[in-house]
Amino acid sequence: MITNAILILLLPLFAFVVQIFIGKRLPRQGDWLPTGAIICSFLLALPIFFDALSNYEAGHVVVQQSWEWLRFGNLEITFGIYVDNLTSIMLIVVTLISSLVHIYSIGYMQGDERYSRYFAYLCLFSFAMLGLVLVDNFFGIYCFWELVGLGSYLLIGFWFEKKSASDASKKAFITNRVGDVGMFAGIMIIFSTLGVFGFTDVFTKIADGGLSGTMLTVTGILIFFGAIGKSAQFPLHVWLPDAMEGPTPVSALIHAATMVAAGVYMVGRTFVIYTEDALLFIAIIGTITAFMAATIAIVQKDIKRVLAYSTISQLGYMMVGLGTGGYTAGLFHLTTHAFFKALLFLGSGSVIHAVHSQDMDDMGGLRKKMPITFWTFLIGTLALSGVPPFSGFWSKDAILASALEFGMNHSAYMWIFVAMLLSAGITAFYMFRLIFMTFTGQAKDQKKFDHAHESPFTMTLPLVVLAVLSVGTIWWGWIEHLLAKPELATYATVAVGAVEHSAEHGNAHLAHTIALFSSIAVAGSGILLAAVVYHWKKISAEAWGSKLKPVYNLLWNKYYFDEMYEATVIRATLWKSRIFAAFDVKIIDGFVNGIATVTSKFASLQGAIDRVGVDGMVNGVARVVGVFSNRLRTIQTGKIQTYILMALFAVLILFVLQQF
Amino acid sequence: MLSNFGSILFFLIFGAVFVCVNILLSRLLQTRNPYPVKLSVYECGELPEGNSWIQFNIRFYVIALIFLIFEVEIVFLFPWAVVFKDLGMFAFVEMLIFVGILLVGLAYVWAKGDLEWDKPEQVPSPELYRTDNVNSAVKITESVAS
Amino acid sequence: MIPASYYLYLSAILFVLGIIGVLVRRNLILILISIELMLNAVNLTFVTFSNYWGVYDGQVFVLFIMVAASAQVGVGLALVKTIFKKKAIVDVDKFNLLGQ
Amino acid sequence: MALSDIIRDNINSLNYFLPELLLTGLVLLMIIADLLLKKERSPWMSIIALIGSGVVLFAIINQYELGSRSIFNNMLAVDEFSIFFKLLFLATTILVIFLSIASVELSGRSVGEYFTLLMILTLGLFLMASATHMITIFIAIELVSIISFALVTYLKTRRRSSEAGLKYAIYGAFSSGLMLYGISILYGLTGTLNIYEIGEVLAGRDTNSLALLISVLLIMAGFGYKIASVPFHFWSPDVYEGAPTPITAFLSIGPKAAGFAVIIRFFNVALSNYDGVAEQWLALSNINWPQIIAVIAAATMTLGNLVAIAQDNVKRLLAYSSIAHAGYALLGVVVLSSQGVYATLFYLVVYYFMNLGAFFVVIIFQDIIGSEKIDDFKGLASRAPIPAIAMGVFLFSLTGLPPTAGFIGKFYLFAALIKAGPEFYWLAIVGLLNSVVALYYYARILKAMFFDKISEGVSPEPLKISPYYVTLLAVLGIPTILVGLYWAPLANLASHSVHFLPTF
Repeated sequence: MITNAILILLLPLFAFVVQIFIGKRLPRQGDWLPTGAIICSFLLALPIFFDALSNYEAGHVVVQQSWEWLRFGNLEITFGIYVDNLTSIMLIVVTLISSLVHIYSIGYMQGDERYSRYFAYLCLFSFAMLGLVLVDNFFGIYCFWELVGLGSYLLIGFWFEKKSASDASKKAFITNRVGDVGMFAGIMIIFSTLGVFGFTDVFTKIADGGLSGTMLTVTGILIFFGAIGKSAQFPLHVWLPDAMEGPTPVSALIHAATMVAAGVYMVGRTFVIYTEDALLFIAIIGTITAFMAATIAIVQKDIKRVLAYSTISQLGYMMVGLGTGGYTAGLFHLTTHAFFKALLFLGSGSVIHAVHSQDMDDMGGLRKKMPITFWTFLIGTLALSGVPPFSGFWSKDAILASALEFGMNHSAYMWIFVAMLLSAGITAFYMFRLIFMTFTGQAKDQKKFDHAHESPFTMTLPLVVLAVLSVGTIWWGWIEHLLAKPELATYATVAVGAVEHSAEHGNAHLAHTIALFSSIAVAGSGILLAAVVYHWKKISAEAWGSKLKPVYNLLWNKYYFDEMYEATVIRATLWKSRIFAAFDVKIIDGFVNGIATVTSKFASLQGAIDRVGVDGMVNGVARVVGVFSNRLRTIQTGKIQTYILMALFAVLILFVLQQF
Repeated sequence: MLSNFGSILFFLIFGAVFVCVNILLSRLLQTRNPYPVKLSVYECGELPEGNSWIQFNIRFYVIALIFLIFEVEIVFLFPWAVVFKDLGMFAFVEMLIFVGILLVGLAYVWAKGDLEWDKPEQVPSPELYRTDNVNSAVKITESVAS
Repeated sequence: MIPASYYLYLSAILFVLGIIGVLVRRNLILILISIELMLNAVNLTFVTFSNYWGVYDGQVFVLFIMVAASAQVGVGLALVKTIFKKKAIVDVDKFNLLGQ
Repeated sequence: MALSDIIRDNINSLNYFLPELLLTGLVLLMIIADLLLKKERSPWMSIIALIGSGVVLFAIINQYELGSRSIFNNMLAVDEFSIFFKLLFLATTILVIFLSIASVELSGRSVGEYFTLLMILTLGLFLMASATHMITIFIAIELVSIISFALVTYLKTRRRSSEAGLKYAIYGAFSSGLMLYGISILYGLTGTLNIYEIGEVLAGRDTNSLALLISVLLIMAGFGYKIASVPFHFWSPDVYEGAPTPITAFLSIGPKAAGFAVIIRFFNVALSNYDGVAEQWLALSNINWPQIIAVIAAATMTLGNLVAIAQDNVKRLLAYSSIAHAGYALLGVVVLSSQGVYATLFYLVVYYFMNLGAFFVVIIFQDIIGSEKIDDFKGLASRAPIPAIAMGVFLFSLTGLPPTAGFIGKFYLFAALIKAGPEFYWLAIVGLLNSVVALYYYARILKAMFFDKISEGVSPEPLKISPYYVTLLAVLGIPTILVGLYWAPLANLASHSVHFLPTF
């Protein structure tokens, strides 16, 4: 098993290294190498998965082994592999979806001028994600966390000639960094108080009371910040829709199995450190995210953007699941969502590939042209909308039940359940809006319609596989055991809060029943409404849009988040950088050149202020350093006697300094 | 009684006074009749030729450097020689090795030809001669001849 | 008996003179000589202290300093010679091909 | 001690002195061989040097089994500390021999003397690493200095080379003068030249702290000159630029590391008391020398990095960068703990790989394109990808980015500094800021190589890089990465090597 685990990690790394250096010279530009590597990883992950499956009591650990990595004094940092049930299912999800995306990309990226490099990046990304789920300590998770960030940066900005793509990649990277700062701080708190990095060590020490109370809450929230960034939670969700600029298979990978899943996975992995308050925080953030993103998705015209906002929304669901104590529910949804969201993205990629447009106004009636795509896409949509018996229904239902149960126990937070229910209805509505606008009805752009055709085999095969996995029945019976909540009783002190959520089992059964029926009801009404508006056209969307102009505008502009950041954060940074630049130029030059030159410098200072852009701060510092540097280099006159004199002078200064 | 420094001071003063008095005396007693030949540099009766700041043959430097290096090693030999009897065999062997290493160095210099004189003569660059002193010397010679 | 401090004063004066020589002289040969002056000032101090403490390692050190100094000067002069052979200058200020 | 005891000790010491004796023998052999081998460009000299180095290597490793001992009546110490440095020096020498064989720059000259001088220099470094007496410290430093002068000027025909050598010689002689004066004052204060005895006397008696300060400052002039720390660094950019590049590479590692060996030994033994329980030294009460070194370290890092930014010549840039790295390595000396010393040792090894590597890439490009200017490096990545990528690795490591060895090295240094307490937090901050500045100028080289277009009029066709070069690059580059990922063995070696006589 340990060999398997290591190979799973190393194969993609090896493929990446080979591919990035000599990929271009390999036959077929080496696309088979990363694809083969990741498929091998998948095959190697299967035994691990079955091992977990065959003994699925909670807390079962398949593989755990660590090696000394760094020793410093009596501080010892180990690096190791830790595979439990959660990891085993994540391994399957990541490797399987990654394999399918690789296969799909062979068709999709055919003819791109950086074809081989694309596969290298894809492989790097998969490697990072696999490392993230395999590693056994906080330090390692942080390293791979950053590596995932790097991979996403490379892939989102893959077509970096497009300004929007390179901007999007930067945005994703920077936004993620904001969250990472919090996560880093959290890890540092853990390390400084407990002195260990390993998950098991940390959990045991926390259970022994090494870290508790408010401090633990703060730590948990800080670590969750990382997940806010990576899993695109409110308010750092802005990067995800823009990340659609990357190639579509990349979107599928990022949105389904790798990057955004990382945040949820981490919350699941570190579930036991969250106190009641921290979990509540997670639930609230999740609710806001889920509802907000769902509403935005209603008005989007770009097929990929709809899916992007639905991803954000579903991630919110997962967070709510985890935050309300539904550990199993949240991670179950992560798993099912991974498959049907990958399916939807790849399906949309297939559509885009056919019509060469992402705008739904250019589509329509594609059902006949692309039957496989349509049927698989429909299955994905049904799953996402929460229609039984598709997978999304079961997992979403579990989350709703968890939220309702939470609301029953803490009536002040009943609104969480209500908001989630509402979002479920909205989800069904916008997804069927998408179906109706894209696949049924009349073709809106005849030329593009004529051009459209079913995608090649490499692209449809993954769709079919994913569609099969999106049928809910295959998840029955084992997933709740595999993803059983960690034995919180062993972590006595922390668990007090967490256990409370689910302690009153009396409500559980009732909650489940209510959730089951209400979710079917809202999904049905959502679909119905979508059919009325977009299929039978009984209600004009445009008319309602203009009637509710302010709401429409608000949604169309995504709650003005980008503008708000523009106005506050970015503007403030700019402003600050201007002040700094002005300060630097003035003080330093004044100091160096004396008062005589101040007037002339003032003119150039004003010029400098004008020129200062976003990089103002950086440039300012660079300029100051440059000035220093140029001044300092002049002391190296090349004359030996000057050197000696200066050395003597410096000794004198040292001497005088020591006298104080 | 004079201290140690007092006697030194006495000698210093005495020496200074002695020199000064003699110079003063010759000043007072001499007759003055300067002419060019008398002012020219005395070089054993030869006509002075060129500047004294000419470049010596480069061999002088090489030999001087080699001499400097080897000569200075005597500072190790001397203290050894003083206590040689007490130190015995070990120190003797040690010193043999030391001298042996020096000999290897000497052999190296020798074999590399740095002790040879019969190498092609370095031609001193002409501008070194072109100084005022040379001209004045030439003038002096002319005036003597006339 | 002359007190040890007098020797130290003398050696300090010599040392400073050596430093000044290194700093103000323009002729390379004279700079090398000034450095020798510094080293000899050090020698004087060592001998003085050796005498003061009644141990001999200071004097041994002097011997080594003499040898090392001569080696150093040997290499220094050889370098001056190489440069002089190419271009007849001994003025340090002219040696500024390198710098900044 | 009776005279016979002294002589017996000397005789017994010979066994422990085997590596140095072998090296001396090798030098003599090479001098004779140089005379006998008439052909000027004979490869035999380098072969003899390499074989000899191999023999010496075995002798050094054998010293681990002999155990620690003070030899020649406390003149030298054979301990793990010195063995570690000897290994480092020998590794440097061996690689520099390989680099020299490859260097076109040196190909016009007779190489016999060159390799001989290189081996003598190595002998000097060995002595520096083990010297425990002021006389041996002085002799070792002089031996290294004088040979360095000669090697720097080895390209007699190049005026820059001889000019650099002359400056080096004057500066060296001057600073050794200062150092000697400092030693003489210390001798006057303590009446002994043995550093252990100096330590005992200073700890036991209340000495004039002003005189002590002057003497330490002057001694630091000599040591600082060897490691090229501010304010005794002035020679180094000129010398590094003027010297043949393999020698520059050697000077930037060998004498520098040796300088650290001497500094650590001298300051920790003579000017501090060891507290065995805390694995920590305490500086003498009447001189706060950690403070002096801290100031020197901060100034060295800052000046080296700042001035490097303005350089256009890669060799000169690396010269300034190696000044800055001396500043980093000094951080470990400042904290006075065995952890600090260990961090410094570790850093020196790491520095060995990355710095030699960077210089080697410069040698390659210099040989092929005949220039060391950053502007002429433009677009080299497409013409010669392997050296360019290797350069990237070395520069990343020099900057201290993960996952390279440089990162780990810096990590240890800063960790030791932080662990020493809030007294030196400012120094850690200065160090971190400097790392950021360093990124800027290292990135300039990378930018020129990887992102800039090839200059007009330069043919874009790929350059031929011989497999010999590639092998050497791999020898230097792979450890740079490998140590960045798995450094436990090296760290163990370094922590093992902290032990020096006789405090442990």
